[in-house]
Amino acid sequence: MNSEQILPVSHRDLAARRGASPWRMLARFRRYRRACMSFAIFLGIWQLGTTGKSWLGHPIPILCQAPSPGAVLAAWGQLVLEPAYWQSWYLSFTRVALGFLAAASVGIPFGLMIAISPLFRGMIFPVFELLRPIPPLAWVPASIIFWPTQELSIDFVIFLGAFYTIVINVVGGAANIDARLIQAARSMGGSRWNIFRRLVLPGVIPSICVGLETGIGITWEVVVAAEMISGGGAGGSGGASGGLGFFIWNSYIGGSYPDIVVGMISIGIAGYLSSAAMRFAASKATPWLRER
Amino acid sequence: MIELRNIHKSYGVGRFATTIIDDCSFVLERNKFNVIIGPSGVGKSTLIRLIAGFEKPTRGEILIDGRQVTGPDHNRLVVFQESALFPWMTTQENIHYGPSARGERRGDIAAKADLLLEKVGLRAAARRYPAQLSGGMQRRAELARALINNPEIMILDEPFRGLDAMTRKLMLDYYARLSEDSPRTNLFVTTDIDEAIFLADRLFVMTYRPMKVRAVIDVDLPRPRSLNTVFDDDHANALKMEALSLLHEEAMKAFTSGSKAAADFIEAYRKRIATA
Amino acid sequence: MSAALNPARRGALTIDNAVKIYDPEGARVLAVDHCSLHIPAGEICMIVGPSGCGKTTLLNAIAGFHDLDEGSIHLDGRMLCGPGRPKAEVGPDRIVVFQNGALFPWKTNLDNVAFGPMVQKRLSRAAARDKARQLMAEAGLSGYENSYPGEISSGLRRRVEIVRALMNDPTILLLDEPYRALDALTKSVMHEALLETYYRTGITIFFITHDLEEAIFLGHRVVIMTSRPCRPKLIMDVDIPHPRDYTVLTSKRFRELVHATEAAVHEEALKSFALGEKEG
Amino acid sequence: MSDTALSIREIIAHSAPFDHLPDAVLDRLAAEAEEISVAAGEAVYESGTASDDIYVLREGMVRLEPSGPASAGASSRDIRPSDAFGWTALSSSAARRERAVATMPSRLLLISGTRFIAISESVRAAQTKQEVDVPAAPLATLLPETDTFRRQQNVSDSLDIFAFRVAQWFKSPKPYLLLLGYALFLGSWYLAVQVWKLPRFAQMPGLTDVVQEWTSRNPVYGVSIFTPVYYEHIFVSLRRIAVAFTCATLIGVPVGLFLGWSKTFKDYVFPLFELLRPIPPLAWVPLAIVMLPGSELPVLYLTFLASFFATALNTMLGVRSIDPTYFQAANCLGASRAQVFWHVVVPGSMPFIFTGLQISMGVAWFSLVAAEMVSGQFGLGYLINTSYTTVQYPTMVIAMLTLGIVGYASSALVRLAGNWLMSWRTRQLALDGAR
Repeated sequence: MNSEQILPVSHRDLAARRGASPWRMLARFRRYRRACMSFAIFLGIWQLGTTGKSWLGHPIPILCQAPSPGAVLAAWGQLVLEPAYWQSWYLSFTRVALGFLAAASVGIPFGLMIAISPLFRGMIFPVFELLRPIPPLAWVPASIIFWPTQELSIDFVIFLGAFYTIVINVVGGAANIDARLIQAARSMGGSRWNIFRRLVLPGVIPSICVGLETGIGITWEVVVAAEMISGGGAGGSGGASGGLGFFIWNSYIGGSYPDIVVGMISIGIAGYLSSAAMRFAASKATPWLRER
Repeated sequence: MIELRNIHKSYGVGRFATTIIDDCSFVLERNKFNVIIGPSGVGKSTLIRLIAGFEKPTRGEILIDGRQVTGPDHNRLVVFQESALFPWMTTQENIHYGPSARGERRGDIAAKADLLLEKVGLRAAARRYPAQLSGGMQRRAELARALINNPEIMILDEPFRGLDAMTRKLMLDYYARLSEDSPRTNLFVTTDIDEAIFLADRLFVMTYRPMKVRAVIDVDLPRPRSLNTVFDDDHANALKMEALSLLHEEAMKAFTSGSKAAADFIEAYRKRIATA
Repeated sequence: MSAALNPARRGALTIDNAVKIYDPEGARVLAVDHCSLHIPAGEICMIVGPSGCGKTTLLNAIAGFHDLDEGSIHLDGRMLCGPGRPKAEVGPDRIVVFQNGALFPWKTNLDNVAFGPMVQKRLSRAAARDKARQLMAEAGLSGYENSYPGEISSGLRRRVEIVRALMNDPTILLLDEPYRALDALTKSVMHEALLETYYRTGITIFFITHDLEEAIFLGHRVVIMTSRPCRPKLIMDVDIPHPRDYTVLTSKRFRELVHATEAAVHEEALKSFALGEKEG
Repeated sequence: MSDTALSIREIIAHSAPFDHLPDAVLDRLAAEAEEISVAAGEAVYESGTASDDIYVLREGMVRLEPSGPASAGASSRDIRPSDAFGWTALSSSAARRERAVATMPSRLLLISGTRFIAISESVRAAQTKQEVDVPAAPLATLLPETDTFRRQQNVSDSLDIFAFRVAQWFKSPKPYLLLLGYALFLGSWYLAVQVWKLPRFAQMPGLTDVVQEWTSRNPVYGVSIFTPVYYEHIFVSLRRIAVAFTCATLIGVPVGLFLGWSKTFKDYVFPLFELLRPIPPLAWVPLAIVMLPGSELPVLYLTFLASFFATALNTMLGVRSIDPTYFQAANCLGASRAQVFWHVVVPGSMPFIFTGLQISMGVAWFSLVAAEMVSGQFGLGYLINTSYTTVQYPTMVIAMLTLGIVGYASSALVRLAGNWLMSWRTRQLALDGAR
């Protein structure tokens, strides 16, 4: 007898009449309709505000400076054709990837060492906690001095951005592994290395994934600012070679405002894609968390 | 044979010290089913951790066949109150863990595991993760994981408490049959009097705080016992009543001292006089 | 026990052929199948059934959390839900005590108990707190007014929750396995506390449990439900005289009653065991 | 008190339910206890009689034989010296259910129940301030194990706890490892830059340069703890954070609460929210400069934006985290929708709101620094940037370290506000720790 009950005849039409499953469809459709409506309103306000001078006679204080959605779309149309646009995508992505992979490959073992050896934790963790409150972007000038090339200095700042988050999550994850599991394993004869390999590591994986997902979000915020500051704002010594952040700053200096908005939206999409990729990897790495 | 000689266990230092167990001594014979019963929050789980070797007693010693207990050992395995299955391993991997951690050959581990899976009726759930099993199934998986190591002493800390009453009855019957066909020393902690009388050869009733042995009752009911017939004869009920009256007194102490001691007891007493 | 059995004049509950169909992802599972039950006023009615058999669905329908697809429920003649109105209106005349407890952890015990009348604006804040203090003292919980639910033991929390329910003077008390998470000894003390409250107030109690012995010890009547879809399979009167105390557990009559119902319950438990029901 | 009273007091003090009584009560009880002796086979009390007395056995042996309707077949129980008996009948029901008979000549102490009540009441009234706390929770190493964590925990207790914790801390190896860690870090900084002059480290400012600059009366580059300009920068940054953070909280929390609480609001607002959230706040810098007049507003807007999204999202998660049974319980008790909002949704999501506020404080500092670097006039970010461009590297490091300290202080402030506001949670966590 499978778990799905075979309905006696009198109830089958009863269930159909109530339209159980279509009811859920209706709710989903209503949500889409409302979402489209809110987008429409948002675009409407944006369009009206930015082209206010010609329509309403007097300009709206803040919005009138901003480019109108139409202008942004047009700019994006042209930009898509230019290779320079895609090159800045590529550069930003490589920088994020480099900095993020470095942060992960250094951060995860570092976090595990802190979680496992009390000596290491006693000595290194206080220094780590001392440096953590300093925002990563405060390191940009210092890293420009320290690292030989512009590229490396940006990568270092990106590394820092993700490193703190990953370490904190790994340490947190290792801390709340249930002590009883380790006791059970020890009493069944598990050696320290065996317990680390088969208990601590798998136990920490979920929080590592959380750390990676938030980490990559932060790297996108850092790369934009780092490219802006080192490429544009901080005296532009030699100018960093491209990247979305630099592209935005450049369009600002060049005065083509619609390109700024295009740059912003592109970074938004890039950030979303990388977080989605991380979430997908996380669900693959933790099959036991998926319910039956 | 486990022997405890006036064990004392307290946590905290100086003014903040709390004595959990105070000169508690008793002896558990080999291949006997020993049950410990007492009010909750009284230190039974602490006693389990001492015998299993996870903690050291402040004073006194625990000897197993004459040898001092130093640390955990695969001959003394514990089944905890909440499930301690490894969430990231499937049921089968959980069961395989003990022998493979001790380096036994993969071939006979698999053989032993299949036999046990069949015995606990979890063959269909071998590939599933603990989160996808029902409470009863998790308990059976945990029993299988312990039994594959063939421990001399099985320690169970209120293992069926989280289950609903019916599954608990099925599991009780089930574990009684399981330990009948492969006798080993059992140390079973519970707060449920029926579980205690049904399973026990020897029943230790513990005092409230600090914990020591209040009374030892020999449950000499014939074996094999079945759950619905065991409470028919008067002898079983007499044993139950004896333990129950002791326990009720300890429970009242736990209850009164759990709520500001004498003050609350006076409150209850005055209310009795008012309504009598 | 003077205040024992004054015949309560309200709290008679009638359920006739209630039907409830769940629809998880379109699976259209029948949870309650033509269940009819009448509970006279002032009775402790115990509902016993295997896990996941739809007992809680019935309770949710009475309380008004879920609707019924068919059938109706009346309380003292008044229709809670029925053909015209599939979903009963949630109200303080039917208070639910939940399985894992629902005391607001961010309010002190006193504010929890005083919450009902204060929110319904029946009493001013001060009056509600005074009445709450008096009710808690009556239930032997004086001294816990200012602590938070998180600080007291689970047994005490459960008693505070029942006082919070009684504070609104409900017509019927709906208990959903309130003592499931407690250990056996605290449970026996809780049973005495509940019986004592019943002798004081004489309120009708609709009590869902898995534990047959708890049902027979507490109840006037025990209703044994089939596994899913749930419908009353066996209704038995418990003729042990009230007031009862823990010595009843070992009395001969108690054992006979347990035997009479054990086979039926066991059979249902095996069926839901086979269904692989995940405990609720 | 005569010595017999003393020895009686000793016996009473060890048998329940007297073992947790304050000394004052024990003394007066001992004085009033009556000693009676009973021959072998003589009954102390019959079953069914009114139970008003509590007996404590001094010597000999008493057997309790249960008799009465419902206890057929129950066995009797022996009382050993220094055990009290007869008191359980007191608290469960009026009439006694057992018959107590001495099996050998024994001497008993008789304490009348009503006298025991009167004495305890008077003593209890006299000392309501000093709580009678009975330690019951196991495993509490540091916290005093009181079964309930009294709000009136007097100050001396908490000072003792603090002193106790500090003493424990010093005994453990932690402080020495900490110092070793700091020494290693600072040492290597000093050696790498000033002594060995490693290739990359040469131009970096040395440890001693920074410390001297930071603490000197008249610093080389004009910024040290004694110069007012240092505090001006800190003040400007703090003011910006304060303004932006408060606005983000005042707007973010309500938006978050409504996002979690009402479906329609969520359907309209959440898609837009999710569209704008992935855009890194700092990508708004150029647009903010273009759109907003002056140099102060863009910086404020950027800091506001970062913490707004963090606060709103965590508040929404907070509302979703509330167990639905609380809503059902509140409805059951007759609460209207608005009352449910104020009494369940707001307090219930508090824990998540405060986690959100801590994250939003961190993110606020993150964006403030960048915004100040790019377009600010004053502030620590600006100071870092200008000291970099004018090659005043020690000042740059001073500004970075100050940022760290001020950042840490502000999130600590938010944490403290959280703990203070949610006393129910902090005590529960304390007890969970102790359990």
